[in-house]
Amino acid sequence: MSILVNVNSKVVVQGITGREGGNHARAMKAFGTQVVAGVTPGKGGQDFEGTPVYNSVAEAVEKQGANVSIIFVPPAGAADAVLEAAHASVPLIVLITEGVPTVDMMKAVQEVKGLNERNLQGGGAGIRLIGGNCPGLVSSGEAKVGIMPNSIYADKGRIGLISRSGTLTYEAGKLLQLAGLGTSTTVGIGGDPVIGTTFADVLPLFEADPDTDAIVVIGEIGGADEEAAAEYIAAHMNKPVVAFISGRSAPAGKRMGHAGAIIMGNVGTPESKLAAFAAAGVPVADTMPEIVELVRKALNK
Amino acid sequence: MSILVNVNSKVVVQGITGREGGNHARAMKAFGTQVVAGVTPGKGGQDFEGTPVYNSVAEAVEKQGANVSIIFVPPAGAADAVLEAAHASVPLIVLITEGVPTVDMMKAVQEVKGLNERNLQGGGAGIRLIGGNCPGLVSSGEAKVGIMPNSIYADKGRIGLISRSGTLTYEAGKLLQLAGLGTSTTVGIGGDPVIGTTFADVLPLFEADPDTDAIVVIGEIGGADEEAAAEYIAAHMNKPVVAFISGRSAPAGKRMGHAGAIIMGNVGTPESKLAAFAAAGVPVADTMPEIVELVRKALNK
Amino acid sequence: MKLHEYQGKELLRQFGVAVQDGKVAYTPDEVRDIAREYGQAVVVKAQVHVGGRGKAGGVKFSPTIEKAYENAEKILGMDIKGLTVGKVLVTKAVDIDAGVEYYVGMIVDRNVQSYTLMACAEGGMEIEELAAERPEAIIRHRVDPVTGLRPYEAREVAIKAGFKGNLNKIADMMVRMSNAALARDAVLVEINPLFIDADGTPLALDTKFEIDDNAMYRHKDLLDWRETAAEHPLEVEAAKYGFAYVKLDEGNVGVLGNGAGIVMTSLDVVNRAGAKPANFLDIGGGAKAEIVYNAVKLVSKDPDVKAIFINIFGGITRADEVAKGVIQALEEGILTKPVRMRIAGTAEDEAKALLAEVNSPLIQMYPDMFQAAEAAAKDANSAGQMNAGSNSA
Amino acid sequence: MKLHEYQGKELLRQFGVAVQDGKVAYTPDEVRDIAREYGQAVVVKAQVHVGGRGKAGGVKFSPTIEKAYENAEKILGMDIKGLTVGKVLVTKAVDIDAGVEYYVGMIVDRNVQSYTLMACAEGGMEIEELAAERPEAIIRHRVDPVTGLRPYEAREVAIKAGFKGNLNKIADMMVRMSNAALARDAVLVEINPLFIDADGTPLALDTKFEIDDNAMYRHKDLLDWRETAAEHPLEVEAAKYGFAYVKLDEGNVGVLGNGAGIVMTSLDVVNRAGAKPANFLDIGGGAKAEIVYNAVKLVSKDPDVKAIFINIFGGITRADEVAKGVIQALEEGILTKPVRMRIAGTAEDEAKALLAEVNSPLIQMYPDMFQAAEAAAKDANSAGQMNAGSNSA
Repeated sequence: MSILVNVNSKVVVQGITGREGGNHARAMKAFGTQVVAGVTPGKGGQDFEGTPVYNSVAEAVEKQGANVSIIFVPPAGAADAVLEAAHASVPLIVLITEGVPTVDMMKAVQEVKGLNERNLQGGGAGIRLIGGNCPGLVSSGEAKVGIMPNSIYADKGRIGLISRSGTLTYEAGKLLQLAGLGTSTTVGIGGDPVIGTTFADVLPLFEADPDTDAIVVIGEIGGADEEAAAEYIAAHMNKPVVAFISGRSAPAGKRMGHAGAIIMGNVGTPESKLAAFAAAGVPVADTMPEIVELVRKALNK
Repeated sequence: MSILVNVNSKVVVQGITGREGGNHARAMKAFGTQVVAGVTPGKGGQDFEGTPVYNSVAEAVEKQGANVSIIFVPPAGAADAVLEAAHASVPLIVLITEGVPTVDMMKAVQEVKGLNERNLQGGGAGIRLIGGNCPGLVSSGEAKVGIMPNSIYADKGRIGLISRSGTLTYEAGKLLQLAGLGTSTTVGIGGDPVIGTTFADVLPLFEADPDTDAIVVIGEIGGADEEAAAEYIAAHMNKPVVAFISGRSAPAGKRMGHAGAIIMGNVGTPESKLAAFAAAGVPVADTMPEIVELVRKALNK
Repeated sequence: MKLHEYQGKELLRQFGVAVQDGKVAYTPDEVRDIAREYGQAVVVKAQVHVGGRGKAGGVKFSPTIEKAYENAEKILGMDIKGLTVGKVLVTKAVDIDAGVEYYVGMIVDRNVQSYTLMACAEGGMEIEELAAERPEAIIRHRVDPVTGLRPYEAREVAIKAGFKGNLNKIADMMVRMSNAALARDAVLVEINPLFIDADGTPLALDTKFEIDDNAMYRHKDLLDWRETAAEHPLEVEAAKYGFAYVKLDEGNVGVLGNGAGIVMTSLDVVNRAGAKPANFLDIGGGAKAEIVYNAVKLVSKDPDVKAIFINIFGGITRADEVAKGVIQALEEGILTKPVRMRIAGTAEDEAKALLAEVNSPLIQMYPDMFQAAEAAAKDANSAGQMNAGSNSA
Repeated sequence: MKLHEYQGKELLRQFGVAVQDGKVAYTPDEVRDIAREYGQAVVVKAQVHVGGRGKAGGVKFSPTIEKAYENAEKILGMDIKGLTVGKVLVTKAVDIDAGVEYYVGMIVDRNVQSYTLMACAEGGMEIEELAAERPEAIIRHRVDPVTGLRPYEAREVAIKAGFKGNLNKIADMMVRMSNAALARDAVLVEINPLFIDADGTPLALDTKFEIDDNAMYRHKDLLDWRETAAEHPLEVEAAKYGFAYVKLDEGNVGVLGNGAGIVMTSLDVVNRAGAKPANFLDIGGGAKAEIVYNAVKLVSKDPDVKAIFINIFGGITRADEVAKGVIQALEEGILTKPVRMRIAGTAEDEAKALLAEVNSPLIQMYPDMFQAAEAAAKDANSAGQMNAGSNSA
């Protein structure tokens, strides 16, 4: 088992005829993911290497039963692509696109949350957005809906991984793989200031997943998502959680790469995050390799 | 008994320090309505003829337990006044103001409906907007939250009245009063193209009201509210309903006073409305006085 | 407020909609100069606030400069439904055979409490006709007034309507039209025909644009566009007084009352009494003597009006105030036509006393609206017969 | 994109916010002319993209024309945190005693996934200081990104913050600021101080405005405002390549990697190894030889950099591509500082073979990031000592 995506996930790729969309659709298929459809407005009726292409997500849902969407649409159209999928009631929407205007994301995230509520109240499965500017997610050995390298996630393990950073996700995954622990599901939530899903949203899923024994949270400076995660862990989690925080030596007021990673006033400092994790009893690794040690220690308790 | 407003209604008047707001606050008090507060931003702390004035609706709700709001704010601020009341969870909001931009009303009505849904799901009493550009509502002999002449509604009767037109509401009320039938509650829903409450929204309230024996619906040309009402009546109403339609001789394509009253293409024609009422078994009065005859006939069945 | 084609195009252009550009001209010479400048076939289009100008001969294809001049001579100064054409828009002609014509529009729709977007693959026709004859050909879609139309919705509508062309460009154009409608408080925006060329690129060939009068306070930059000359003079005067006034064709009874509903019902009652209402006039609430005076003055100016029916109901309105306004008009010699009125309100006795004092056959009060309307109808119809009689004499 | 005060004011003015107007000047003579034109006390304000210009002496009250000239001479050309002041804004001075100074601002807030409006009755201070010292004095309110701030919300915030003045005017100003933020994709808008005069009318005396770089494609009209001269030259060059680059103070190791997270962690690792990172450089995904070449070229230009630490992780990235980029820089004579790198990816053996071929001590590959960072730190620190030594000789 795993969370969010598995062998039964039927994926539609929004922007499948673009370069990125095409490359990653191919890689996802190679991983074993069921890529059932692509969407490119105006190219409906074509096919992408055997996968049918539709003009709209609604059509892909109707014709192919797609229940996960991954979006590679360029920034200017990315938020609209999210809303298209959400209004087509796709339960899981993964936005890979980097560089989406923040205001677009604010509006899209708010609307998706509203649709999610309404969907749940109507007895639906809910509607969840992951990202943007994220590497997507992968349930090792089952299905990948993302852009991470396939090799790291070939075999099922029992450690859940949630990360704000792209490359560090792979780095941590690789370390856990080499250590023989492996990952159950890896969720890259993205580093942008406004994203669809936060640490605290994913943690309960891992807590409930019988095939996850421990969770690694890879945070970074900026914002208070790690603090919120620590609070959630202290209140609700029984499984062990190990954390890592990147950018601990970054100076205040300087934006590190994406707008999320910036210390402003007292908000987002590594000290605040370390204190929150300490208060929640979550060990924080000083280096990436230490993550593995801390996970081992936590599992042996 | 009655619907929507009664002796227990605690009314806040938004715009009480304006000319219209002041005059009608006075008239409502004279009717016997509990006017518990006024709101005029910047004039909080003052009082209007003994009624305390607050800076915000939230404050009026908190301090005086207001549960009905009536709005006399000028057009440019009217939709904002509605949203203020709705976000303060006032269950009944009556917008008297005439001349509110239609786009403002579209946005406000949509948002109030959303808040209403959320409020109901949270176990609340819901949030209802009546109007704008309406005369408000009155439960005869109990409480008036509107601008209609007091004298017509002094004594309780057993006929419910719903009207798109202001003056025709009074005209019909007067006729019913003179005929000795009288009105239970009168609801002026307003003639603007976008309004908070329609005939079909009010009808079920009258159907459920033990003190209403029959209902008079005063419609006019334009839109399809009367058709929707007829449909509702046919499907759900057991109490007799009598209708009147004004503007039956108005030419197509000409806007009669307010933007609601216009026949466009096949939509909004008197023929369509007459046919709908006929199909629902609702007698339609040819003249105002005939309303009384038809009500009598219906009650004697 | 209705906009001319060229004004509506200007607004759409501000929001990035591709429109078939043109220049406004007031004389045939100017039209010739524009046609020469364009150096190709042009279309000369009357700019008047009235529908059906094409059928009336107000839109003419002009393959040569000479033809453009000729057509301008014909169109400028022509009368279309009572309005004189004072200016024309000269646009480059488009080779219609090199593309397809569609319809898109947005309208305030009380049934969905928002805008409805309409799209139809059968462009060029009047949408009213199409709606009446082939309603299923029109795709309708509610537009969220807070978010506006979104590209994905626009694409869906374009697909359903059967539009052929570059789907993203067409959707983008529809989104821009929606943005213009919301930002400019449109009651109605139409792009008809929407031309889609062989490359699939959309272009607005003609447009209708009407702005919500209630929202004009936030479009002060457009106030210059209001042209009193292009409207009925009585409508211009009514607007000055803040009255809702509509001139009705072939009427003989002037109608005024307080409230849209009561005036509409008054029209019905006049009809029922065998006459024809000449206008709709809502004087609004709180009828003071001066307001009534102005209203009577206005209606009296209409040569079609042979008698006036006043129908006032108000718990607050004082009947004597209404009477005073009418009497003032009589005393100033403005009132020359019979006024038949019903005033339900306070101080009816005082009103009667005032009328008894002036004791003019021109002013009569009746206990209900039917009697008043019947009297007015009778007066108007007999005045008409007298006129007819004198004409035949 | 950070805007100058005068640019931010221009944007706010476009949305109807009342701002303290002024004129931009590039020479003391121009400042004198403006002061003369205003005929009253003025303030001369340095226009540089850096905080704390007031404390640095970049803002000067000038009661006379002569004083304005003198102050302009002092401010123009002065250095504020490494940036040369090339222009000043001259505004009319306001009699601060005749009113009150407040703070209002809007910022992208990841904790509420929208904008947070901040208001504080203690204006004039830097909000960061205030937030640190008296957080309870700041009223915070989430702004709905779809509807924007509504007047009733603005009034509520103003009341809670304890603003004194005309409540409706103050709320209106805040709504307009919110409209500007949303329409112009602000990351941050501040009006500080917000001056409220004795009549209760608000006026923006100073403003900060920063626009989301991701949204610049829809603000092409503002592209002219981007001033490369006002930014660090290496940041300008980095932007050209599409790199995310941040110059860090007092560093000696150039750091580059693929992804913000891995670069931040690289900074941490350099610190841990006892050196100081001189920059943050994210080259993004899919590191091809040319990209790596450009990145190495860029970092090499920084005189603070004594050694370069490259940290690449990619399942898709090919190690040999990275090696090729570095080797190209070496062969072109651009690379003069030691490069210590860790490349996790495919084709590691090919990379090693390429490096063995050039066999330069300047380029070394390490099996993990710690070893690479430590080597870079050692090289950088010893280079520093050599320099220190040569300086002391």
